[in-house]
Amino acid sequence: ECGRISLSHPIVRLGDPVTASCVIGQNCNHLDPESEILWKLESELQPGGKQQRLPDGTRKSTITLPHLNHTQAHLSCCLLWGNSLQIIDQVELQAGYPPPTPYNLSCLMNLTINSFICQWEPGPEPHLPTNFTLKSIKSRDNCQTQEEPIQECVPEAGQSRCAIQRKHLLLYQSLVIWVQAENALGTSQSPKLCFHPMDLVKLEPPTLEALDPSPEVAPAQPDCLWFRWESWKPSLFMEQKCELRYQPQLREASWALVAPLPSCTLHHKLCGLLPATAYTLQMRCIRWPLPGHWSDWSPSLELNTAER
Amino acid sequence: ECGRISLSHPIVRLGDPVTASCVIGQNCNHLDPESEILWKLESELQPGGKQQRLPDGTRKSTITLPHLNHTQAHLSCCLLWGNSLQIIDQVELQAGYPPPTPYNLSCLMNLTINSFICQWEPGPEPHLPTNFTLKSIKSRDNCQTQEEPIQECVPEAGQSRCAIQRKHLLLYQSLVIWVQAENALGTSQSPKLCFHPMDLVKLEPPTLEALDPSPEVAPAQPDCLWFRWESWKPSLFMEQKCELRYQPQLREASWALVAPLPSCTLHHKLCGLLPATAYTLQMRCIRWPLPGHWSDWSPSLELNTAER
Amino acid sequence: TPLGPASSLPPSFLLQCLEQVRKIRADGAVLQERLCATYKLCHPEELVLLGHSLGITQAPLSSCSSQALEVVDCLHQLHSGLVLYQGLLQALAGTSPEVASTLDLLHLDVADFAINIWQQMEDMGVAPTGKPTQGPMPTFTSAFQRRAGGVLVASNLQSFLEQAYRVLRYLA
Repeated sequence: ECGRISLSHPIVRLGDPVTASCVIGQNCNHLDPESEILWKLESELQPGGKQQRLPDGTRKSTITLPHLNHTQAHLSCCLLWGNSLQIIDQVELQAGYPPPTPYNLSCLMNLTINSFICQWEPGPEPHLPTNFTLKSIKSRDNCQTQEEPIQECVPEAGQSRCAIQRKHLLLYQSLVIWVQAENALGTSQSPKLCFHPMDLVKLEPPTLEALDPSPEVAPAQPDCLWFRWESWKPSLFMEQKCELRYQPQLREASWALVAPLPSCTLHHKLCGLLPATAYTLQMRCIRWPLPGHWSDWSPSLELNTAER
Repeated sequence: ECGRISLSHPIVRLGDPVTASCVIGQNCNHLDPESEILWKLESELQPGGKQQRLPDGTRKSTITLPHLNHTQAHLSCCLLWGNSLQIIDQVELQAGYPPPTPYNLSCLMNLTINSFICQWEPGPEPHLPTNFTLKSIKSRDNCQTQEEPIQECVPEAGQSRCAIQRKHLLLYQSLVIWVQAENALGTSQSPKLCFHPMDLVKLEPPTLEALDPSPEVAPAQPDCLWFRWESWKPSLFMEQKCELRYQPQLREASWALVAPLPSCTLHHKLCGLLPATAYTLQMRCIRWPLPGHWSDWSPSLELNTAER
Repeated sequence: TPLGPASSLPPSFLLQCLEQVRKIRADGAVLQERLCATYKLCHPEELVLLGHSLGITQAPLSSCSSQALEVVDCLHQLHSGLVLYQGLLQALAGTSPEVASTLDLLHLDVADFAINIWQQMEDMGVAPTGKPTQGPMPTFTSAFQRRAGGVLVASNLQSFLEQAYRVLRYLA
């Protein structure tokens, strides 16, 4: 081997110094033994290499780059051969920051794909390959005592979200969960959260359906509307409460709210409305009395009250 | 174990007979020893079971279904118990046809994904799970002598095409290739083909580009158009010839052909055209003089000749 | 045994060889572009010293020069050179994901071309008894040496193929 570079640290903080040394072996024999060892960072020559002859006849040059401001750069150890500069060895320098602390960790239990999906903010770019891992531990009494860990969830490259499969979960037990970030310059952890996966079920909105009032009833009650609803099928096993909001399609109309309502009804009559007016209705539901997340508002149902 | 069905053949040709026997063991002791063993095909009782008592005290019934016309059916061995018919054992009968001979095998060498893609017609539905395999053998002197086989190519389920990867191929040597079909009732083979993968390269069309004629030239030659073309980049290493077809955008206009043309030119002048007329131009190329496939015609290039 | 320039070589064989050389040169150019873009190693002339120490040699084509063309010896040298480059390309495997697919394709095309030449020599009854071996291959002890080796091998292969193209063109 002709020559070899060795580095104090291949990865440093951006702006920190880097020290490298290059040893030129004897077997570069067809070389002029007095030629100077030169350094290049990318394609620029770097002055300040200190050269010495070692007892075993090999030559060594050491250089310190005061501030490495490239996140990635090639450092070459070269020799002059005839009038051409020959690269003897080359290493890749990397500079960046320790991993920032991930924040805004939030999770939802998705009943459709039966996965517990968490997402977070990764924080500022550390300029170094950084691995994020979603870690969780089964626990009890609201996360005071911790039991065995759950298999780590490794997000797809570049993603700040991860889905823990149902088979790793105890839906009704407390779970301590956090995100760990790691790169060559250190590790960091997000704040730890504690919840029951089932308390974080995100419901899909209920489905509203118009009901044709029996002909003889309608004209008699021009201030009423008839409709029914059913909450999202996969969540029917959950006790829920729902909310209705409605507004006439008039300028500056505001929503009126009717709550709480049961999770489904085959027949509902809403009165006290303006006759001969178009109304927009929406509903949403939430697991109740056990904790849960409100579903989004359902798509609007447009209904018209009868003439007086 | 209470009872067990054994079959002459679990899979037969559609319409062929099937013989089954059911042995009822001693340990169905809580049963009436004289009760008849009954057979059901799907949900229909099948008459004709011949029952016998075996020396070891067990009972055996044998039945022959003259024609099995279901491609799939459940055959049940039952016993009357009180007034309910009890299913003791059940087997699945399958019927279909031996694999038809695959035909219309054709292959193309795709230079973009570097694979040799073959497709074929599977022939009529045999109603049985049938595996197709694309088999090939490296050979010489136009497939007279065969050398070592290439790794079999198994298509995705239900597909009648398969892609042989570049690393299994010798692009400039003869290859013997055929499709084999196999199911429970037999195997069949398509006719064997022989070619060099490189002779079956399918070229993408060339790219045509208008050339702005230098201002002083254009009005002087209202019967000419200027353009250039280049054949498909990944095929530039191949010697090719190309063809141009053009037609004026007039009713009942027909294509005029200019051939042969080189695989690329920086500057081409086409004359003898009608002045002040819109023309549509298309080109295609083929590997030449070595064998190859014509590319599709290129997208049209619309050009207008100058006023007289 | 100098034969008439092209009397014994079938035209389709020569046309295929010319096409294969052009294909390999195109693959080689892609490899050089990738090594240059990814690692800023764009000039083989600044790696000559390293090449000597790694033992990366040029394959001779002396029997293929127009002044002293010996068709059979030229085919032998062409085949041996291709076998050498096959070995060098194989030794470079694992250089990095960015160039892996290009390296594989180049290796396959060189192997294809070597087999084409060998079978033609067999058909002419002039194939050497044993298939030539690749000889000692360089060992790369660092990622840089493998990348620099890639630049040197690609550059040597391009000039080897340039010479081969000239003689095949002359024979065709």
